[in-house]
Amino acid sequence: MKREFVIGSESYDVLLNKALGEYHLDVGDRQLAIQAEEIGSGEYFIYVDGRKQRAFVAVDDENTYIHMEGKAVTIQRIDPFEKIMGGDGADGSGSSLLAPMPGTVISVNCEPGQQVSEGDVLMVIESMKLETTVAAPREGIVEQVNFSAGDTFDQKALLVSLQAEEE
Amino acid sequence: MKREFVIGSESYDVLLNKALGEYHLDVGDRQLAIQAEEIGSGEYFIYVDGRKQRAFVAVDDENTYIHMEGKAVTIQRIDPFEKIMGGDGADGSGSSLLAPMPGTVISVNCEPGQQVSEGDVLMVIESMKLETTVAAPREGIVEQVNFSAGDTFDQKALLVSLQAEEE
Amino acid sequence: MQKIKKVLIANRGEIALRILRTLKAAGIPGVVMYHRVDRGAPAVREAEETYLIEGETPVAAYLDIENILAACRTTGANAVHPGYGFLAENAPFAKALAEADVIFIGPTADVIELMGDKVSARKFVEARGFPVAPSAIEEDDPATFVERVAKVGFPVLIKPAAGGGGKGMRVVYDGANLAEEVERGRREGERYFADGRLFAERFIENPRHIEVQVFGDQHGNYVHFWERECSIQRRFQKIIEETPSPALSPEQRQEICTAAVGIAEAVGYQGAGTVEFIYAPTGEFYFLEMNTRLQVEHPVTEMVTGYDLVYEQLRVAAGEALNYTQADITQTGHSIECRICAEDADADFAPAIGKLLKVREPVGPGIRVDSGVIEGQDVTTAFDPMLSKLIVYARDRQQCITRTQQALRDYVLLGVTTNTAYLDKILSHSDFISGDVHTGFLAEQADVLKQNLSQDTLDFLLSAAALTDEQLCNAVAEIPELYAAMGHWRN
Amino acid sequence: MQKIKKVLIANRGEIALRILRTLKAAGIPGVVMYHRVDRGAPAVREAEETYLIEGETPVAAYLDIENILAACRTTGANAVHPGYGFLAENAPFAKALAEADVIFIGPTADVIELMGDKVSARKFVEARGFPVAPSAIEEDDPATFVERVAKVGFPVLIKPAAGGGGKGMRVVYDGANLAEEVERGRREGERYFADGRLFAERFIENPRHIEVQVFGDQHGNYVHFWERECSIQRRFQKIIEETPSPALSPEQRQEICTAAVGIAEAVGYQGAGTVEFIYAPTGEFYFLEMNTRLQVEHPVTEMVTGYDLVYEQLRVAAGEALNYTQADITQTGHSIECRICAEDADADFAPAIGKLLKVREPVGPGIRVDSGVIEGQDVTTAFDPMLSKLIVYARDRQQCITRTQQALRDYVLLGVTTNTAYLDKILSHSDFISGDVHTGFLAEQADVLKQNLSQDTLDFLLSAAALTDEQLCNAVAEIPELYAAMGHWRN
Repeated sequence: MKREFVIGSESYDVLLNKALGEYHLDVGDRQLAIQAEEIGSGEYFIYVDGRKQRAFVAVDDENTYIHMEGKAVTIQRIDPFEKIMGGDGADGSGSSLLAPMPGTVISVNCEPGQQVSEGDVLMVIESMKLETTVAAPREGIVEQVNFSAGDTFDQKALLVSLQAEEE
Repeated sequence: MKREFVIGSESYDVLLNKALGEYHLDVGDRQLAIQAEEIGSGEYFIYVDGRKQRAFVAVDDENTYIHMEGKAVTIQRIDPFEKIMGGDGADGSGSSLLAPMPGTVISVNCEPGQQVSEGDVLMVIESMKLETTVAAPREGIVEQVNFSAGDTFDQKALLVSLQAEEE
Repeated sequence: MQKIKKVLIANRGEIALRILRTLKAAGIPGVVMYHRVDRGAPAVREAEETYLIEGETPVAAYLDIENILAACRTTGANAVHPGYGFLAENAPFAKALAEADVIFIGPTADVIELMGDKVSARKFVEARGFPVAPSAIEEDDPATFVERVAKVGFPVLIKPAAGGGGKGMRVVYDGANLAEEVERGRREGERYFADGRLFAERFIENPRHIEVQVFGDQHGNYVHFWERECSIQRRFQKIIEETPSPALSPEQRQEICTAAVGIAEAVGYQGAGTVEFIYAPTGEFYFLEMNTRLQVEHPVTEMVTGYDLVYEQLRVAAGEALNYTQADITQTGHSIECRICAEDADADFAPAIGKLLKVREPVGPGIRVDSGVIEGQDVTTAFDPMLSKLIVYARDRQQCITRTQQALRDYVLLGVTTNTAYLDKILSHSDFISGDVHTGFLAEQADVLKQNLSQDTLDFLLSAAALTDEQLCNAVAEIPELYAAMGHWRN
Repeated sequence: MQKIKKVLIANRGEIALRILRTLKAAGIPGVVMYHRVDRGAPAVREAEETYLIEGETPVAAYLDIENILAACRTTGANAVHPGYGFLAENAPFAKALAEADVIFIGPTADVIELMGDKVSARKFVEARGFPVAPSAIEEDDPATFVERVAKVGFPVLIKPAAGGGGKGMRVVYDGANLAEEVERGRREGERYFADGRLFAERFIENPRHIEVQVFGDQHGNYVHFWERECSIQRRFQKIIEETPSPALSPEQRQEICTAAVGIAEAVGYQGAGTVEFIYAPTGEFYFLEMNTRLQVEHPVTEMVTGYDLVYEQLRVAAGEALNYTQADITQTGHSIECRICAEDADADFAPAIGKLLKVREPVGPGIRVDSGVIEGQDVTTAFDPMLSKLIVYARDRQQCITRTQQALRDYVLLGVTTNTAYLDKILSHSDFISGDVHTGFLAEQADVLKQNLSQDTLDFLLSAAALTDEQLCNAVAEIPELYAAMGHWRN
């Protein structure tokens, strides 16, 4: 069974097998003999090729959060099958600029139909007292501007979109 | 619905009612308007006639353990119905002496068939480095002696029994 | 403490709980006021009495003076502890309480007003002979401000006169776009503080930020509780503080602490206050500002002196005299505080949000955690990203550093990205260990302080993620054992 | 610390974890050995390396010297920390380690042997001019022992020469059944320590137990870390300890501490040791015994001096010289330790067992918890009933008492009966608050220290029990709302 795990900007494809009651994980061209022993609620001993680490693990719909060797790491879980079926629609196509977290619009610096170049400031937003500029990720024409100065928005709200590129 | 709650050597009969979504507890001749709000895992605000206390509560098969107002109290739950049906058999009838906790027998001071008086030492046991004497709760004849000096026993083991009293 | 019958805590988060703890231990009734978003917060749970407040936003609720006056009337609280932030340094608030016959646990409104304005504070301090850095004040003569700023000498730091927390501050390295920068600073001052007046002073390269905890009572007694070094800052905000400062010789320590007490005495300071100094690599120090409240970093002072500063605040507010002299206040051992923030240090400290799925605080000799959050709590953008403070004590600085690192590694916070690993990295840095830091240290060393994962760690992480992925494990388990064995055997 | 490469912790419970914490913070690899019943214990979870031991009983496993030698060979540990209890004061063990070229973190076997025997220890100390109480030693002339005991004067305390922990001790108030009591004491000594030799000394009425923490290195340096007062005892075992002692004047403190260092120097003591004294209401003090190990109550000393005594033990064992002098060791503030035990104080301290269904440790300024248990753990009779230690620091004794009380109230331990509420009662007692206690205080005040529940508390408890009783609530919920409303309406 395959999974794609994403840590920061790096993506890792792994394959989990179980044979004779033992788990193996294929990472790249290496195969690891792995095992987990739950020693408390969300607390594990993880064994990799016989070596042991203690880990605290919490899971939500999207991510697995692991505290191990004194630090916490967030791992995004992607089911390769779902990825193929669902596409990445609104996200990552370079056409839609989504709010990274809830906040307020400070200023709108573009309007629908406007031609913009990569790096042009389209909007200035404030979240948790920090100002961030929303810049054009590529050259294109502004399609939608969904907020005005002073508006508040939620996480993942579509702030600005560019017209789809002609293929 | 009735319950008998036992705290230490005291027993309390209570009656719980629910009307119009509100709980009432009859304790003796008083009726309390009560409410519980779970604010965390095993953590509650308990309201009695409008006043509030925070409580931590844990429950096992037999007891309810409550930490409130800075101290922990153990409350034994008795279903009055079960009590009538089951009787209290081995326990409390004054005929069977059960081990209060696991331990070791130091000495046996009686034998089956022996006539004993109230307070006679039947056995000396040791649990957690403390010596305790097991004394006859009433006058009677020793029925069974289940352990010898040096034996270890579990909690609630029947150490010594007296013949049932003639009614 | 006769005069104080009941204290309203007009704050939230870790500081509300920290104040409540002192009240509880002292047997003084405390009331925790809270906005509904803080309903499940630790201080609200621990409080024997609570008071719900409302506002257009959660922050607005805590900033509403009327809310607090109403809370006092309803609960019978005759004293208010403002904590830090919110209304802690708000003179009209202190006045409003005085008029309502409620004790404000802090200095008088006059002193808040005088020291709250950077310009007036600086003038006051300078006039009494305490050291201040070369500077220019806009309102002395707005027309010549840009010119006078240029005369202060470059690099120069321009900041809003009403500012705080690093907001709207800018360093200008030469005269080329000075006018433009001044204009920008004014706009930011207006936006953040509704006050566009500016203030400029010589920017000391590689300065340290050293502050002194002072205390005064209503009877003319003034003492200091030694210094704190707060040079480890990101975006002009402190994230690691310690005491004693590794930079000071005993003579310098005495000198800077004596200056601070002198300033406290000059303003007739009552309660807990902090005099902040800029400390140059060459050993000179200059008055920066005075914070007329309890500081976030006050616990390190408590660790090395043994005093409970909140308790001492209560005593002073109740009109009692300090029952110790300067000689009683000894500085023993070393203490470090780390601010645990919901932020991604590797992404330019972007604030992080989410639900705290697992929280496990470090414990052990010398470890104290002042936390405002618990497991299950949502971390939102409604408030500051600081979740808790880790305060560590040890006999000497080296031991304190290693203890703090171990505590950071033992601090489990899952579900929200925090800066614990980043703080650990800072404490591992050889310049930090040798005490050779300045306020620009984190920016300068940004690359060195980035996280990295070894191949080995990565293997463990991927394994843990796979084995705790229920869906994945279930799917794998569905392969019949025999078939799986054959597959294995065929390899 | 060059000489120490890896430390085996030959103990369990809270002390194993406490030692591990110091090792981790110091970056020294540690190995936790454990019997399978301790498999889920905190120290075993926290350890990077563990070693499973076996034995006829769990206690026997920890007492088996061969187990420990094997653990050192297998793991490569070149030093052993024995904690307290088990093999901590066992001279053959110290010898066996020395022969295996493993560092014993404690004094030399000779010193353990000399001071481990109450009789030889006392003779040694008396011969060097330190104060000891009038006494009689059986083996000096067994035939005349009873006669000589009578001459010591009544009341007289008879105890096994090899004893400890209050076991087999008896006070005889007159000569009537003296011979019989001597005989009983001998039998108990044989049973508990396989050694029937007895020792008798004048029983001081209402004495206090005051002890002094001493330290020596391998280079002839000796210091003390001030005293601890340990008079609050139940069944001859300490349950509350504090420092400074409220009984001593500065002169007396100096005198008793100086005597203790003198004794440490006389025996050539290395590492951490404790000299125990009996302190009479009249101000005299007498040598009681020397404990050649770390004490359970060592944390109160750490709190007021700032030193990590386990770390200092490691340094001395590694052959390093003390890097401080007596003048560096200051006593600042006050500290109290409470031993949290699984026992029913209202039922003559009967040990309690069960599963810890909920554990929530107190936190806050000045609070330290050294615990050996976690939620979900079974408390059995396999080991000592002490679950954890609550150690509290504050600037003065009064504040320390109230902080400790609040911490006891905040300490949630459900599923097993503990003594937290009893400890709280002791701290509330006016005699404790005024410092007017002695080793018989708890027995004398037993009635006053019993728990009681107010009607109001009872109402809340019964309500909480009813509303968290799922079966009960479900049964009640089955009554249709309408019918219930009618019933209500008909009332």
